[in-house]
Amino acid sequence: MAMLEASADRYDRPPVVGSPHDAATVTDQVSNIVYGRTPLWWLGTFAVAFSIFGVMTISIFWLLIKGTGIWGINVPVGWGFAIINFVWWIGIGHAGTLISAILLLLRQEWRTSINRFAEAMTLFAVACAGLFPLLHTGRPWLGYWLLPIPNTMGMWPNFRSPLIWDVFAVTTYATVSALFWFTGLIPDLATFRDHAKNKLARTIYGIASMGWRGSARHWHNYESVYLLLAGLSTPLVLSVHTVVSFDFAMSIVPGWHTTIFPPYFVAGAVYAGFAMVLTLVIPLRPLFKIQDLITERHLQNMAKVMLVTGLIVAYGYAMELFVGWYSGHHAEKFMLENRITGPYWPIWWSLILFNVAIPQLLWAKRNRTSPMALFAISMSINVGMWLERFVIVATSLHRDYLVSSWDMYTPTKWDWGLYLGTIGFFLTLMLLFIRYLPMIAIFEMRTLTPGAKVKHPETHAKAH
Amino acid sequence: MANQDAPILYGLMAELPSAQALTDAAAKVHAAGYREVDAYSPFPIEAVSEIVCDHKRSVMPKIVLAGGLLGLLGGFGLEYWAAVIKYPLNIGGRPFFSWPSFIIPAYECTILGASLAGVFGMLFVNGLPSPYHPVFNVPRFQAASRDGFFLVIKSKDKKFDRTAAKSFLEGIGASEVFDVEY
Amino acid sequence: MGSPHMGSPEMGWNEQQESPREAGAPGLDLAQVREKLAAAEGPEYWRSIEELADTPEFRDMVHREFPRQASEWPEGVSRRGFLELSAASLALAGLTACTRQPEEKIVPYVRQPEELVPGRPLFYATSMELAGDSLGVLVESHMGRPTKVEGNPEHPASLGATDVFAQASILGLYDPDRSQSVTHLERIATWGDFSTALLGRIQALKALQGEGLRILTQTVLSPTLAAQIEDVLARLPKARWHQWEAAGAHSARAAARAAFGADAAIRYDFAKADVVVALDADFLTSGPGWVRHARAFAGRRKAAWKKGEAKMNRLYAVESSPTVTSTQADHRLALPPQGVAAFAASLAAAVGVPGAAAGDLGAFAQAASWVAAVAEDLKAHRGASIVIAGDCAPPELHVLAHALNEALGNAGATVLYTEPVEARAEDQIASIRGLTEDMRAGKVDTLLILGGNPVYDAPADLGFAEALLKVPFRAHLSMHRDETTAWCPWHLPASHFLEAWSDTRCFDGTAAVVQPLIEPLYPSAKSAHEVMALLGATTDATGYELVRGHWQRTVLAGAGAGFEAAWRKAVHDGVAGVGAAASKAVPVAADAVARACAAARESGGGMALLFRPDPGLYDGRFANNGWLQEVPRPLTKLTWDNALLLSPREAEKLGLATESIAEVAAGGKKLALPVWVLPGHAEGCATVHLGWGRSRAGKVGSGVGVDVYPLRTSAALWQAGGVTITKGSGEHTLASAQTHQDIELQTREATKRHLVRHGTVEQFEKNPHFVGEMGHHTPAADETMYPPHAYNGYSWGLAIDLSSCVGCNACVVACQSENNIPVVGKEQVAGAREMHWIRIDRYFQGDLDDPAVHMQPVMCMHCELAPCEVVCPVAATVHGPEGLNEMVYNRCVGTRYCSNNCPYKVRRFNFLLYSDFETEVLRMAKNPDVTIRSRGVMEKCTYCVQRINLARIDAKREGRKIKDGEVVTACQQACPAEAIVFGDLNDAGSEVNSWKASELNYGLLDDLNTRPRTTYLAKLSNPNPALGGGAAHSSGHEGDH
Amino acid sequence: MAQLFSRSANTIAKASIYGGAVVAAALGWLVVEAIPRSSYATGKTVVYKQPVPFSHDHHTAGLGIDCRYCHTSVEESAFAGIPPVSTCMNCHKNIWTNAELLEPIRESYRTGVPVQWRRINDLPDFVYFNHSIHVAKGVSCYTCHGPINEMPLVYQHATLQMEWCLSCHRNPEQFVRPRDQVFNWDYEPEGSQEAVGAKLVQEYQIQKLENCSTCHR
Repeated sequence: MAMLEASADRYDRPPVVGSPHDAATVTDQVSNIVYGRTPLWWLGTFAVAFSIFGVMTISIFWLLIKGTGIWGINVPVGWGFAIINFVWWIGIGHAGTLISAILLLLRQEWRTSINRFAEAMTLFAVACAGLFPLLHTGRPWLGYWLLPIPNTMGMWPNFRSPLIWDVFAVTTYATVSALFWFTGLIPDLATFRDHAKNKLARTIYGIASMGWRGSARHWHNYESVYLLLAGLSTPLVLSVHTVVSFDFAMSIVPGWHTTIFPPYFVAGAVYAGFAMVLTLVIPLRPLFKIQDLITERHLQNMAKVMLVTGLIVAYGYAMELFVGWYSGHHAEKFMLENRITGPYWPIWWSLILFNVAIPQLLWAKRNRTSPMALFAISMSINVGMWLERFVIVATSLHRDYLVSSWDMYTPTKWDWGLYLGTIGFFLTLMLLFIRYLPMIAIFEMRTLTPGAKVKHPETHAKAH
Repeated sequence: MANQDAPILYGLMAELPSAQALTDAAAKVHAAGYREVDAYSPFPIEAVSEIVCDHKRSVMPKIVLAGGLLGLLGGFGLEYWAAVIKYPLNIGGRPFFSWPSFIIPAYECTILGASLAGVFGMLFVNGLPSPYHPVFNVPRFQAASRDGFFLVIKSKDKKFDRTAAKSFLEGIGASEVFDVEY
Repeated sequence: MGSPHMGSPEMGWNEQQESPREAGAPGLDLAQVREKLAAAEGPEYWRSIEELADTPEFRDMVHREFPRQASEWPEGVSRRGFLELSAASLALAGLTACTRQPEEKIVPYVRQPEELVPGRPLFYATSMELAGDSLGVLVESHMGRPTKVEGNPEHPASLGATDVFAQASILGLYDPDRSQSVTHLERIATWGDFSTALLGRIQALKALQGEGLRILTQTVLSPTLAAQIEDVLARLPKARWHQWEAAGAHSARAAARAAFGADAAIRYDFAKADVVVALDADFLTSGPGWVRHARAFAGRRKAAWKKGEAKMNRLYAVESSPTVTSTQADHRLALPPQGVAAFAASLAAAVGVPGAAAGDLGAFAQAASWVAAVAEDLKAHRGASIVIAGDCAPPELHVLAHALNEALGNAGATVLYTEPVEARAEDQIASIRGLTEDMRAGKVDTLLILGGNPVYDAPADLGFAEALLKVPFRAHLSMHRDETTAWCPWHLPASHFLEAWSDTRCFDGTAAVVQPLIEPLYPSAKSAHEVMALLGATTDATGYELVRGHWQRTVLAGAGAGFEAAWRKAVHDGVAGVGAAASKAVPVAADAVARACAAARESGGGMALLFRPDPGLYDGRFANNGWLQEVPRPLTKLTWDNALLLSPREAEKLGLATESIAEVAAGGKKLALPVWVLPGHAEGCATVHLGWGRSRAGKVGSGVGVDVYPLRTSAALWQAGGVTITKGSGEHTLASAQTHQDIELQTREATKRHLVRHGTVEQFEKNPHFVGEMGHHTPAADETMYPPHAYNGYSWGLAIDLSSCVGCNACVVACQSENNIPVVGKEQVAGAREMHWIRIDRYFQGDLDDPAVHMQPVMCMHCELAPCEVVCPVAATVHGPEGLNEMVYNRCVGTRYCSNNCPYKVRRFNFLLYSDFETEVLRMAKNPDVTIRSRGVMEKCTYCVQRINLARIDAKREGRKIKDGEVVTACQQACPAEAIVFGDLNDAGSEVNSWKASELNYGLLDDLNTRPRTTYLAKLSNPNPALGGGAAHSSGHEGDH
Repeated sequence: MAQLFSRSANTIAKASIYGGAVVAAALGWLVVEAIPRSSYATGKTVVYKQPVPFSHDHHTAGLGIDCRYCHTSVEESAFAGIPPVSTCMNCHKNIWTNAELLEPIRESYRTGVPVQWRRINDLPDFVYFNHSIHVAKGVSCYTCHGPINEMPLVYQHATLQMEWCLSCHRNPEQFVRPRDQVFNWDYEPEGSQEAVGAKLVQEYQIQKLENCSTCHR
């Protein structure tokens, strides 16, 4: 990858790395977060997160005992919180891959200090997302029937079903993200192996780093693979949310059956993802005093990305309305009327508020540069994106074609339990990650330090 | 040739003060005709890799391509075999060979295959995992994962002669030169 | 399956006698079951009289909890430990292909009955009685285990069709809450104990010629039972026989006496009637012979599109409380009771009935113009019309109807009068009143209550229960330990009609033998015959001997030496074969009309409260039948509750809304009921249904709904005047199978989407293609990217005639019985999780104060391009080579994606463990040919694939093709109106093809290009131009674009 | 820093990776292939104790009693039929009248309490198999039940798994016989089974029913 050109700034933007920093100081600052003693706030938050995680465990246990009937779903609304949360989580995941892969290809070096963190977020978000499609089935213990495994029934999955596409897309996404993340970790694990305080830690990191020693020959292949992975992840991340959107777009349910879904789902995913990154990063900067590694500029760039993707999403909503009306189809037209004025109108309107209205504040530089404001706006987007999925899933189904089968969907305490539980699960994993692994890609940060700029020796040039 | 009474060496390791110094040193060593050479740095330095690897391109792209193709064919083949040959079922009036639907899983398989080939290929080609390696015998080497830059001329190099190499390395700006024992 | 079984029915009976064994599953060993049940302690129901009498808390709606069945735990499991259940749910994982089979035993017969082929069902003919009417049925028996009731094609009341009650009677047989033993003062006793006690009593009474001995029965149709009773009365002249039928034909009897001075049964021939006027009459789903009536009436509706038949008839409905019948009406007029009476009087006058005086219709717009128009129409169809008054209409309406029919020359043509069918026609109100007074006066020493539940359903003003306590010796024969049981020291468990021999007569007088299918599940259960036999002179003890003996003496006396053959034939066919009762001429007394008109004029104003038998629970006797509790009531779609039905305007006036609590006060009594606003209900009156709020019905039925009998007095059995309705406090959730919110919006959208397409005969004749022109563009068959799959061989399809369907629910319960569909309980229905494979959608159309109502049965459409199949990730629902949309339960993982993608929402999901795998006796009710679905799998209508497969296999074995009509789906078979036809679309000559060939044929939502195999024939109506088209005329063109 | 790991670490590391892969593969094979098809899972060839050790070998191969003498409904019903005790007594009233082994039969005949046999060929409850049509289409007892005529105690001959059913439903020509040979234990096809089978498939109009509702409903 090309970190050779100067990171010294051509524009009046805050620098990517606060000076003065060299390879050593960068290394130590990030490592010390791991070597250092466990901060009290970490213990506190971990305790909270872990107990919420407990709620998830209970909800799952009860679900397996009694069946999906403990949820609010019914006929016509066969999908409820489970699928809403699935789409929400998987969407959040997307920012990570986008930052680490797409920005890498775009040579956006500012990505360097947040990509590791974002990738971890991706991984854990996908883990949460992955729970739901399995658990929402009536007989989860038969989940393996969705995989193409030879069996005594001579049966195979139905490859025409968008749900099978989901299985392939999500498992691939999870695997590739994990590989990408781990590959990035190897050199930093080596750093911990060499510098961690106690022997046990060194051994563990040593095993994990597989004997990495920074050999130029290794770097040679490493860099090439890393770039290729980035190249592969980019179409992958686009495909994943496209496939997720197919779950809806491929059906004939009014409000689902629409071609705008793939692009606007992907945009929505990035939107949600960046919101979540900000939500997590903004408090962490002061807590770990890493403002000079994750700088104002990072926040601003992310704010801009959110603004853009947010506008795409808004455009998506607009198109939905327009096409619904333009189609002239009775059911489509009614679906819109019902979303806006039907029994679930408050949800649709708050979606517009949280997802479209409030994010417009990002136009103002004042807000982009104020962490507090950014935090508030990202929170609004987190909520807004969840509401979007609720609108898509619930309000489309509850009043579809046949008037006689209209009904309402009301989530139960178990719906909420499992949803909140996964948030606890997510935070637990996040906290463990920032405590025990380098949450910033150290070796990539080194490349941004002044000392990393190398002139190609003319001696050598002459030799050829 | 190394004289007999000396301990068996893996090579000589020179520590260099900076990335730039390492690059220049690598260039000089290469110019001097040493080929069994490796450089160690806390972050990738393209120039150094180029020189050390004697300007050979990495094999990784080929491996990744192979993996991708394997995934593509495997995935699509499986779908075709299962849905058309093994157990054809009339599903929603669609044809048995519903290729448009088959594209997506095949596509995902391609990416999966390529990525797996990439990562595990890289580890394999780099001979990892190898938790034990002679260079770790040099206490100072631990800096290589922080801010240290090292250059090693291996003993198996045809031109290798301990004393000559040592002085040569000292000559090209090594702050210090260590023996790397097996 | 049409013809009654092969071989001798008595063999069938004898075979039952030596406890048949089910091969295969050990759980189905009758003997085992019987032992278990006998061993089981009867549920402890006894409370002190005081507590019992303290009824208000039973009636308190607001604090009533849901029936236990409604809990998320399947009934029976609820009491089990947590671990056991988790084990159970893990066991469910076992329903996959790759786990081991549990150990199973095979239990063959010891001596196998000759005509029985293990694994093939047998069919026996018998009859089911219900409140003074009876229906001939064929009962399917698997290895001696009755599993399904079908109509008996050779029985005049059935002609092969059935009703909800007959269909649900199977569940009644296997009701786990049935009484299992004789008890005296709640202690287990024996029949020996009882007969000793009783006979001791009788000895004492002999001296007094039976003075003080009373027998209380419901309406008796059984000639044998009547003879047994008469015999006792003959020997004990001072003994008395009383009858009480809560929802009986009281008005008809009174009217017959008033009009003809004699008792008479009335028989209608709707096939011959061009014009029908229904006065508060629901003749299409209730009243004697309704199944037959529905068939005949529907025949005349089909006439509209079936070429070359008589022309379509016309129905005028004038009524206070909306009836299913009126949904078929070409013109419907909603009037309060006094309005209906006035209308009848005026109509009589207009037609020129001697002595008739027009009533006062001033208060009712339309009514006057109606009288004129209807009178004209009737006069134009003399001898080819019917004026019919319903069982719940007051006597004067019946008298006027008789007079009208006479004046129009219908009497003897479309309306026939015969001798009464019931064994002893009497004024049952007087009868029960007499009994109660005598009891109170201490004149009754010994009272035998043979069936019925008078403590619960006797008129409130009589104070039956309290009077009952004055009787020293009280015995009650009943299937459940019900309210009356609680007031009688002696309880005698009654046998189910499928367990005992008896005989009966149906609406046209045809006699039939009631043949048992199975030995009583609870050995001590006995029939009324056997109880009466205790007092009998003859030595005949068993029901078999009694009935056979009586038939030899009377019904088949003609057969003489040939009796044996005649008897066997009668038992085998299910009908006596001696024909219907002869009709007789009965002139209407001149002054009767005048008196009726006077009565009509006097019928008071003010708010009236109408009592109607419940479409599911009837008079309360079916309260413990889960199928009938959960069957959505035709017009309200309510389940598991009754409510106070009010018209929208009335509700507004009273400040009441659906589900709010209303307080109803009549004759000093007060009740709190939840309100249900029913469009089309007349103003100035409200309707409540009988049969609810049972305190001792059983686990399923106790404490469900509100008991309204306390408001029902002997003076006003069907409508109480001067009622006050006020807003009560609180709310009560009602479980409706069809959401009731935004009813206007629903009406608007339903019309826009042309879900129910309908028009008038006139319209149809002018433009035969008007149905096709309705609705949205339907893609042509070749508008597709994909080459279509070919269906050689059979290609199944189904058609439903909306002009015929009356929405009686027979198909719904038939399907439930045939396909082992579980009951889910109120909570689940309220949560939109009911499991019925067929639902009958009800749409209002037009003005909600006077809407047209349409019924549309909807089940899986078996779409050729099924949206559900494509999205299933595991191919658990796929298309078969014969066009069936196959649902493979054991492959289903339960993603519910198919249901989401089904535009008809006909798929049903087992959100919880709904099927009862626990209760031994209920397992016997299951159809062995259909998989019982467990938790987490999707299910839906299969076109009764088990019947198709059986027919295919038989046909293949005989090397032929399946004949048209050989495969009959359960819904089609049950349908009284022949509104459903099923068959092979590749067979040019098939009935289903001839239906689909009609221009009226359309596919529901076919603009979605799903290519449904189930299609509908648009509903036609035949309005009277003189009445400006009428309700059905505004044939949904509003939404057109 | 000194070496963190010994020399052997390299070998161990590599071995653990390759070893892991091998173990995973082995486990996969066990779970997917070996266990589901094992006689433990299918019950194939397992012999169970019966109330009376009835020997088909003796009665069929030995005495030459026709299958249908006991399994009366095999040609007309889904269920082949297990003989009522009275059938046994037809002969055993007269022979072996006081054999100890037959006491349960005689007792059942006396008391009317039926004998409870252990079911051997047992399909899951969601599978509907019909004997009559298979027999009618020329599928022999042998095809599914194997050499039951030589079994002293009956055991399950086939796996009875879906793939096994399909193997015949997809290629009936490899199994069908002339109708009159269905109950013949010494049947040998005249010519190759393929040839005979193909002809019979034509003649009997045997469909290759692979669709779900053929067996599941």
